[in-house]
Amino acid sequence: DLQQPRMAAERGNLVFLTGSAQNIEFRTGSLGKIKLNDEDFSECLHQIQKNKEDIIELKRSTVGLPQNISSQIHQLNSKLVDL
Amino acid sequence: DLQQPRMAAERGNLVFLTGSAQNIEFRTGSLGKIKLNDEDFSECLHQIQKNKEDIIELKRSTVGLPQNISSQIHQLNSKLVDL
Amino acid sequence: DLQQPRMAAERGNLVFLTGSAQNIEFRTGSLGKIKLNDEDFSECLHQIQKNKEDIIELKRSTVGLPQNISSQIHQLNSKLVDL
Amino acid sequence: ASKLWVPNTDFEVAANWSQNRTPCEGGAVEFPANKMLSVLVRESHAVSDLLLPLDGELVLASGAGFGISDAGSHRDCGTGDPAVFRDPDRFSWYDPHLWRSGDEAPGLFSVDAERVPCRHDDVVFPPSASFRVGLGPGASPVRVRSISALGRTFTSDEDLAAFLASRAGRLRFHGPGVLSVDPEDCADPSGCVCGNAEAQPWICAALLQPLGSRCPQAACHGALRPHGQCCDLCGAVVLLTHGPAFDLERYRARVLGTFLGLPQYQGLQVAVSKVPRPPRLREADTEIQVVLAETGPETGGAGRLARALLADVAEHGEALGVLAVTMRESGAHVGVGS
Repeated sequence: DLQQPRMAAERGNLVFLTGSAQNIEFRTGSLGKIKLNDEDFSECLHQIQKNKEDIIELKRSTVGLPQNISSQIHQLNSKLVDL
Repeated sequence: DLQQPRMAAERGNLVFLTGSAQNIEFRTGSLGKIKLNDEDFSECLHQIQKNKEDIIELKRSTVGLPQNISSQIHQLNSKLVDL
Repeated sequence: DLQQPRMAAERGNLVFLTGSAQNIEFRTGSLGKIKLNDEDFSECLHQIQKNKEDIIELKRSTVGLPQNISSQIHQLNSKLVDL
Repeated sequence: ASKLWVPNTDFEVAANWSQNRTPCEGGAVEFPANKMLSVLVRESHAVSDLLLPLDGELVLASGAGFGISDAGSHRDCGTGDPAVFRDPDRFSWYDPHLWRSGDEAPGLFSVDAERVPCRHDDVVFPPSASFRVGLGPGASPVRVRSISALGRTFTSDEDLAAFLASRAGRLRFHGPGVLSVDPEDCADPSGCVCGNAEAQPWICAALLQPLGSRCPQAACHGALRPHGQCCDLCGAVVLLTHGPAFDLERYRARVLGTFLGLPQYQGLQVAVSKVPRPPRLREADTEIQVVLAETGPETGGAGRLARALLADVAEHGEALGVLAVTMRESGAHVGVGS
């Protein structure tokens, strides 16, 4: 049994509600934007995606880095000094 | 007029719609929040921005890292052993 | 009262507004989704969180990396050559 | 001719709400769960709670919207029973009350069956209002010349069917009835029959529903029942047998301009249209029906005008394209002189 979507006031807050398996959707036309306090949501999405890709790139470039490069360089230095 | 914005229900789903070039905008006062299933959207934005900055910082700190540090360290070790 | 949270049409745009300290909230049931132009908001959230965790992991794996590994390796090489 | 759909499902119209008044500021608002509809909102409203239908929409005109205020914050809202939107399925295509003719003139009226869109009418749902219309039981398709809705004009069955099947169409048209358009004009200068004879039982049922499904008693003895009319009326009916030269528009203008404006015919209403002729009669299968209805308490005016029209035909029949003419007249008013 479906519940009716509802707009309600809760202590002065504006609340939109749907039933247990129903969605809330925001849809603009192809040229319209969804803006949240002047932030364009599609740009947020774009930034999330870009962050994800940057992370993949960073992982790739640091993969194989021994965890303990510092200690290895330190050891090399010690050995050199010992010579 | 299909270009007018509308609040619609589709089989119990709540749908907010605008025409082809119109926006959906959320604007809060300085203390008001936009919450989507209990997530404060400004915190999402903040986390996206923080992730972006962390990535810039990570890139900066790993820039100039030769891809093959491990192999270089390995070479250094070999040379030391050869001495 | 202009301070009341409200939903309004402005020149074809659909605008959600709050006064200084009131919220606008969207809540679905546990099986419902919030979708912004077909993007599931919970997936956005999930990706933001995943990016955050990946960054923490990257930071951990690169922590202690001397800023100037390249120059240190270069110095080590020079010293070896000098021997 | 065009027919305009009159009722709407706008938010700000008191008749659309239970208790015949729009929701009070700051009160709760409820739309029936299982009624599809589109509602135009023109203004800004404060509500404490708004329950939407499961399938429907609120369309916001520029500047319209909803502000929220907690229940009880507006004193004038009383006990806080929600304002409930009335059943939007109550409007029937066949209800003559719900249509307005695009070419109304003072003194002219249409018989009941012709108040609903006819075969050659252009049907207009004003784009400035939201609406919902029930298409009836679907016994026979509704045929009109064109349909305009949401600012679009449909002149082909294909386009119309696509619109009716769309979400926008399903929010506004419902029921098993079938709509069909045929852009063919009425090419006969002597007029075309309306074509609503088959639908007349539904038209009369819708017309009389608010009256307990019974015709009110006519105010005269020997009341008449013109073709296409649901109930008896007082006045006179003139029937013309038309020849090829007859022009319906010209004749209607002649009745209006030459006769009805005269002081002795004040208070009379005239309907002029082509109607099917009862099958038992002679060669022509249509005739021109002129209904002269008495709206006031005085009697006799309709009979005098009918006789004047007969005299007019006797004098100018050939020029008018009228081959023969008959008349009927109702009797004295009930209660007069008794």
